[in-house]
Amino acid sequence: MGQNPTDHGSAPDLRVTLGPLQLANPVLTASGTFGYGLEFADFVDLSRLGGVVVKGISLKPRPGNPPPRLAETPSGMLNAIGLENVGVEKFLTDKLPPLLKRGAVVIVNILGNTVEDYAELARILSGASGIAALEINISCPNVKEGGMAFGTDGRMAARVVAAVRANTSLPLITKLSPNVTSIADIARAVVDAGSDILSCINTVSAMAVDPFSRRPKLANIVGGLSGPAVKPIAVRCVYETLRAVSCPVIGIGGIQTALDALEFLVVGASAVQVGTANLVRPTSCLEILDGIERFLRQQGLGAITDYIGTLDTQCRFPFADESCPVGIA
Amino acid sequence: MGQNPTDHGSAPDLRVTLGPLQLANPVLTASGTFGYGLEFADFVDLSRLGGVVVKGISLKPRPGNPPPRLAETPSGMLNAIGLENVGVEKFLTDKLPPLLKRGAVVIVNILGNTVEDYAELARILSGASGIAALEINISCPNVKEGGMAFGTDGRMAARVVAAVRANTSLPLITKLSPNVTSIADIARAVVDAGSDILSCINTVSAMAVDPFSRRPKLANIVGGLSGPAVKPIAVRCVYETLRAVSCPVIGIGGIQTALDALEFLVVGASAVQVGTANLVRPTSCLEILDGIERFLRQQGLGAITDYIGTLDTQCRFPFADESCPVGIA
Amino acid sequence: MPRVQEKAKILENHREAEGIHRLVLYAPRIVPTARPGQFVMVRVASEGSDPLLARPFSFHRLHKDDGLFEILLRVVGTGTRILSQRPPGTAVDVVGPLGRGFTPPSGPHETVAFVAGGIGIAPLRALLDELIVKTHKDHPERLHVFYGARTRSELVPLSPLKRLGVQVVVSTDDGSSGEAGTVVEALRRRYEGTLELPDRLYACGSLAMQVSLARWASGRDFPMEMSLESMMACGIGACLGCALPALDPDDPQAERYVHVCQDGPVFDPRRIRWDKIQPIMARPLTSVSP
Amino acid sequence: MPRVQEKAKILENHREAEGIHRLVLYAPRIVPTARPGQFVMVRVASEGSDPLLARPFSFHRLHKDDGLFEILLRVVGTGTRILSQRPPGTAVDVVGPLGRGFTPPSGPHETVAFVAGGIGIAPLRALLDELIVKTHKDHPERLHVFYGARTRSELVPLSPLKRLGVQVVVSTDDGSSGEAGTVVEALRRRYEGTLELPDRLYACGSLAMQVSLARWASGRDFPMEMSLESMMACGIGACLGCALPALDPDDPQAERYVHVCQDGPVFDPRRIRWDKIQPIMARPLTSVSP
Ligand SMILES: Cc1cc2nc3c(=O)[nH]c(=O)nc-3n(C[C@H](O)[C@H](O)[C@H](O)COP(=O)(O)OP(=O)(O)OC[C@H]3O[C@@H](n4cnc5c(N)ncnc54)[C@H](O)[C@@H]3O)c2cc1C
Ligand SMILES: Cc1cc2nc3c(=O)[nH]c(=O)nc-3n(C[C@H](O)[C@H](O)[C@H](O)COP(=O)(O)OP(=O)(O)OC[C@H]3O[C@@H](n4cnc5c(N)ncnc54)[C@H](O)[C@@H]3O)c2cc1C
Ligand SMILES: Cc1cc2nc3c(=O)[nH]c(=O)nc-3n(C[C@H](O)[C@H](O)[C@H](O)COP(=O)(O)O)c2cc1C
Ligand SMILES: Cc1cc2nc3c(=O)[nH]c(=O)nc-3n(C[C@H](O)[C@H](O)[C@H](O)COP(=O)(O)O)c2cc1C
Ligand code: FES
Ligand code: FES
Repeated sequence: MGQNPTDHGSAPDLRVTLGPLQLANPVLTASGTFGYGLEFADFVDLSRLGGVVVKGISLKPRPGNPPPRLAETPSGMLNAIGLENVGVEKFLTDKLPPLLKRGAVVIVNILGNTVEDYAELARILSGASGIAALEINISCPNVKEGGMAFGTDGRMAARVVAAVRANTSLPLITKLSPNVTSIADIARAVVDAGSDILSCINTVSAMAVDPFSRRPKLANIVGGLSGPAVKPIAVRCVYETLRAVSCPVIGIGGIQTALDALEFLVVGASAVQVGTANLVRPTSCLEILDGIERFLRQQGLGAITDYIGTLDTQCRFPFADESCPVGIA
Repeated sequence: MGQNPTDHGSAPDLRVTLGPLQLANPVLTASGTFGYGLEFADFVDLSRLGGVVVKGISLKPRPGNPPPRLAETPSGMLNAIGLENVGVEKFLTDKLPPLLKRGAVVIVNILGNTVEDYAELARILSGASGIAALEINISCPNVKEGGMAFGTDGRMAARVVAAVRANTSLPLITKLSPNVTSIADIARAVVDAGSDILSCINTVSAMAVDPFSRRPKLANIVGGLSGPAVKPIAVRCVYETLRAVSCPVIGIGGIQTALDALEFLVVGASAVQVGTANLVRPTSCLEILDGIERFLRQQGLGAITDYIGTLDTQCRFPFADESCPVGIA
Repeated sequence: MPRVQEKAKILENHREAEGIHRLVLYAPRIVPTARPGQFVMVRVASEGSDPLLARPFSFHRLHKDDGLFEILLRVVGTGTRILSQRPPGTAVDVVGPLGRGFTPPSGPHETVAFVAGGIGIAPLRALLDELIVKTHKDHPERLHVFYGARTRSELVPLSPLKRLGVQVVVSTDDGSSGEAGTVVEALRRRYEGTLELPDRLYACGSLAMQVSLARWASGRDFPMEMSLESMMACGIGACLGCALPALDPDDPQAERYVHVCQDGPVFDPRRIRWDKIQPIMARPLTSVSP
Repeated sequence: MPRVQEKAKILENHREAEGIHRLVLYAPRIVPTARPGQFVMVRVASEGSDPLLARPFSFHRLHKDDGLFEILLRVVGTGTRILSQRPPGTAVDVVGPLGRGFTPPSGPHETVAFVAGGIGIAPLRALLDELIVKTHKDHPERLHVFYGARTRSELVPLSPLKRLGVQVVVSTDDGSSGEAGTVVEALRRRYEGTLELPDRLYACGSLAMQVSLARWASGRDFPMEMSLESMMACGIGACLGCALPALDPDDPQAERYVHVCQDGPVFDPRRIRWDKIQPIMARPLTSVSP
C-alpha cells in the first residue's frame, strides 16, 4: 500500500475522456473562482490545466449583489456575488480570444433566469469557435416560477437542459446543486434530458450572522458555502450521483490538495474542479496536478484511468482466515 | 454597539420558554454527543444545563454499526455510530434515575424503524416520571418503506409525529434533517402534526475516502457530518424554519463557543444544543453558558429573551443621510 | 508588474503600540515591483484549513535593496491575532504585489497632505518614505502628515519623519496626545480659514473617517486618493467579492460596482457611493468565549 | 478517579528516534490519579477548528511528585506532526486520565513479559517504571521486555531499564539491531521449547503484532493484557465511536461491541473478534501535496 513506492521513469498518462469531452488531465477550475482565467495568468500556465471553467455568463451583463458579498466560516467561506458578469457579448469579444491565445481549454458556465435565457446563451456560444464545452448552472432562481432554483426540481432542471441541448452540439455539463433531498433524482432527470456530463457540487446554501451587530454577514442574508468544509458533502454527492447514472461526473467541492482531488477520483469522478483553493493559493491547480502525477508514480500506476473509480466498498477483514483465533477459541 | 460595555451587577435572566417547555437557560446538549449524561458528570454539573438530550433510544437495544465509525474532516467529523443504544428498558432502569438524581432536565431522543416503534416509545416514556420532553429523531431509515429516512418526506415525518403525539402529553420536539430540498416544507408538516418545538439540524449526509487504501473511511460508507463546518448550514436552516412556522426552534450545528450559540439565538432560536463540541472539550456547555451570560452583561441586556430573534435583516446605510456626499456631488 | 505567490519569512515582529504589530518579511520576488498603496494577501493558518482565507495588508515600508517589506497590523480578529503572535522565523504564504498603488505627485512644487486615521498610517508611510527620497527630497516641509488615533497608546512613533523635516500633526480623540479631536478636524483646522490648500491629498483610515473626509472633499477638486477596504477572498480580481458601490466614470448618473482589490484599493473618494455602503461590522475584541 | 480537563504546559519536547518524539507535560490535576495503561486526549489545533478532534496518547511515564507526565508519540499524520513540532512553553488542552489501566501483577513471584512493537513501548514503559519500584523492586530480572521495531533508527533507548536489571530483548524486522525478525518471534524463541512461560503478559503494538500475539496466546491461559487502538472522538465513552467487535463475557457465543476508551484501552486479546476487525488505514507519510 504505497509502503515501497516505485517511482516510474515515464510520466503517467493523465488524459481523461468524459463522453464527448477529451481533456489532457483531470484538473479544471471551478466557475466563479478563477475569474475569466486571465486573472491567473501571472500564477498559472493556463495551457497546463485540464480546462478553465469561466465565471458564470448571462445574456446581459449583471452588476451582482450589494456588498458585503463574502464571509469566512470554519474551513469555508460564504459568497453571494450575485452572478456578476460581463455578459455573453463582452465575454466573446474581450475574454475568450486572449484565453484561447494562451492555450486554455475553455468551458463556459451559463446561467439565466428563464429557460429561454439558457437556450439563447447556448445558441450564441455554439456560434463562437474554440469553446470546448458548456456547463449549465441550474442553481439560479427561476424568475418565471417564483424564484425557486431550477436545480432543486428535476422537471425544471430537465427543461433547461433540453432547451440547451436543442441549441448546441457542444459537450454539455450540468452542474448539480447539493441542496436537494435526492441528488440522484436530479441527476437522472438531466441526463435523460441530454446532459453528457454532470458536475457536482455547487455551493451549499448557508448563512452567517454577526452576534454583535445582530446582522447577517452577507447583504444577501443567505449565500453559498464552499471550501474544505463542504468536501465530505461533495464526495457523498458524487458517490450518490455515480450510483444513479452512468454518465461521467466531475467532482467539485473543497479540493485543496492532490489528496482531496484523489478522493473524488477514486470514488469515480472522471475529473475535478478546484474552486475556493484558487482564491486562497492562486497556484493551487498546478500544485494539485503535480501532486496527482507524483501520487500515480508512487503507486506505480501508469494512467489516471487505472485509478478513477477503483473505490473498494467491500468490508475487509484481513484477519478473518481460519488460522486466526476468535476469542478464547 | 458594545464599544462601551456596561457590566451589570445582577445576573441576566437566562430563562427561556419553548411552548410547553420551560428551561432555566438556553444551553442543552445534543443527542449522541453527551452519552447518557452521566459520562460527563466529572466535567459538568448536569443541573446547570438547560437540558440534557440523551443518546437516541430505541425500543430494543441496538449494537450499532461495525467500526470504523468515525472520521475527521476539515473543521468537522463524520460519524456512523448506527444508533447504538441500551434500549428503552435499560435506559429507564439504569440511566434515567441517576440523571434525575443529579438534577438534570432530561429530554429523551427517540428513534424507530417504523411508525409503530415511535408510538410505542412515546407510550413507554410517558409512563415514566421525570422526563421533561421527547425529541423525535426522524433521520432514521424507514424499514417498511425501503429504508428512506422518515425525515426527508413531509408526509412520513408527519405520520411519525402524529403517532407520537397521540401517545404522549409531554412537550414534543421534532429534530429536522438538513438533507432536504425544503426544510420549511418538513417543518410545516410536523408542526401541523402536533410537534410543539422543532430542533435543527441533525447531521449532514457526507462521506470521506482514504485515497491510499481506496476505501471509505467509515465502514458504513456514508455518515453524518457535524462540527463547526456545518454551522453556516445550520444557521440557514434555522432561519428558513423560523420563516415557515411560528413554533419555537432549537438551533443545533457546529456550536463551539458562546458567539456561535448567540448566532442561532439572534436569528430566533429559543435555545441551542451543543453537540460535537462536547466531544472535543467536555466542559464546552458550561463555557458557552458562561459566555452567553458575559455577553448579555457586556451588552447591557437584562434577559436572553431581549436578544433572541432580534436579527436585523434590513440593509443599513449609515451614510445615506442627505448631508452625505454622493460622488463628486 | 507580475504578481507572485511566495513563501515569505517573518524576520522581525515588533509591538509598536497598543494592539499594533509591525512585521518585517523577506519576500525577494514580491518586493522588486511593489509600490506604495499596493497590498499583499497573507495566509493566516499554518496548519489545517481554519482560518481559511488570506488577509489583505498594505505595504507599510519597502526595503527594496534587501528584498524586505513591512506590514503594520492592528489586531481586530482571529487572523490578525494569529499573525501578531507569529515568531520571527515563521514562513507565511504571501501573494503580491496587488492592486493599484498611489499616483505620485507630479513634482516637488506640490504641497501634499497625508491623512491617517489609526492603522491608516500603514500604507501612507510607504508613500512618505518614497516621496522623501524622490520628489520631495529637497522639500520635506511640503509633506503635511495628519495622524490621528483614539488615544495616545495606539499611536505609532513618527519621530523619524519629523526629524527629516516632514510636518506632522498628531491628534487623538481623547486629547491624550497632540490635538484633541478627529484627524479630519485637525486637517480642517490647518487649512480652513487660510487660503492655502494642499495640492494633493492621500488618506487612509476607518470608514467614519473616510466619509467625513469625503464630505470635506466633495466641494474641492484637487487630486485626492484614499486607500479603501472591503472583505476580500482572493485579492486578485477573481472572486468579485470585494465590490463597493461607485459612480460609473463613463456615466456619472449611473452606478456600478468597483472591486477594491483590482480597481483600488486606492480610489478618489468622490467616486464612491458612500450612501450605499453597508459597513463591515466592527466587532469589539472583548473575548466572550474561549 | 475523576477525569479532568486541563490546560497542560509542554515543558520539554525531545526527538527520541526516527519520527518519534517525547513530550513532557505539566498537568498537576491529571497526574495524581493516573495509572499506567490509561491515556489522555490531547487537543491538536492551537488556532481555528481544524484539525478538530483531540488525539489519544498513553501515559508513557508518570512523575507524580512533579505533576508531570510524558507521552511518546510517533508521527503518522497531521495531528501527530503538529504536536511533534510544538515548542516547550506551549499549552495544550488535555483530558484525562481516561480508560482502564493495566492490572498489576499479584506479587514479586510473577515473571512478567512485556511485548512492545514500535510505539507500543509507550504505555508499557509507564508500567515498567511502576513495577520496578513496587512489586518487582527486588526482582527486576523477572521483568522480561521484548521490544521490536522495523529498524534500528526507530528504536528508543531502553538502557536505563537494563541497568536496573530488567531483561531486555531487542529485535528489528531488518536485523539492524538486536535479533532479526518480529517481536513476537523473539518472544516465541525465548519461551517455546522451554517449559518456562511468563506468569503474565502485557503488550502493545501494531494491529499485525496484536493479531500475531493473540494467535500465540489463544492456546494459553495465563493473564494477558493488550493496549488496543481505535479511532476516537471523545475518549470518555460518550460518542460510542471507538467500538471494537468482541465476545460477550456473559455469553461467549454472542458478539458485542466494546468501547476502547471506556472498556479499555487494555483488553485480554482473547476477547477480541480479530476476524471482524477492519483496520484503521495506515497512510504512508510521503507527502503528495503541499
Ligand atoms: C487593501 C487592504 C489593505 C489593508 N491593509 C491593512 C494594514 O496595512 N494593516 C491592518 O492592520 N489592516 C489592514 N487591512 C484590514 C485587514 O485586512 C483586516 O483587519 C483583517 O483582514 C481582519 O482579519 P481578522 O481575521 O483579524 O478579522 P476577522 O476575525 O476576519 O474579523 C474581525 C473584524 O474585522 C473586520 N474585517 C475583516 N476583514 C476585513 C477587511 N478586509 N477590511 C476591514 N475589516 C475587515 C470584520 O468585519 C470583523 O469585524 C487592510 C484591508 C484591505 C482591504
Ligand atoms: C488509547 C490510545 C492510546 C494511544 N497512545 C499512543 C501513544 O502513546 N503514542 C502514539 O504515538 N500514538 C498513540 N496512539 C495512536 C495515536 O492516537 C494516533 O497515531 C493519532 O491519533 C494519529 O493522529 P494524526 O492526526 O497524526 O493522524 P491522522 O492524520 O488522523 O491519521 C493518520 C493515520 O493514523 C491513523 N489513526 C488516526 N487515529 C488513530 C488512532 N486513534 N489509532 C490508531 N491510528 C489512528 C489514521 O487511520 C491514519 O492512517 C494511541 C491511540 C489510542 C486509541
Ligand atoms: C466566489 C465564488 C463564486 C462562484 N461563482 C459561481 C458561478 O458563477 N457559477 C457556478 O456554477 N458556480 C460558482 N461558484 C461555485 C464553485 O464553482 C464551486 O462549485 C463551489 O465553490 C464548490 O467548490 P469549492 O469548494 O472548491 O469552492 C462560485 C463559488 C465561489 C466561492
Ligand atoms: C457521534 C454522534 C452521535 C450522534 N447521535 C445522534 C442520535 O443518536 N440522535 C440524534 O438525533 N442525533 C445524533 N447526533 C447528531 C447531533 O445531535 C447533532 O444534531 C449534530 O451533531 C449537529 O450538531 P454539532 O455540530 O454541534 O455536533 C449525533 C452526532 C454525533 C457527532
Ligand atoms: S477580493 Fe476577490 S475580486 Fe477582489
Ligand atoms: S471515543 Fe467516544 S466513546 Fe470512545
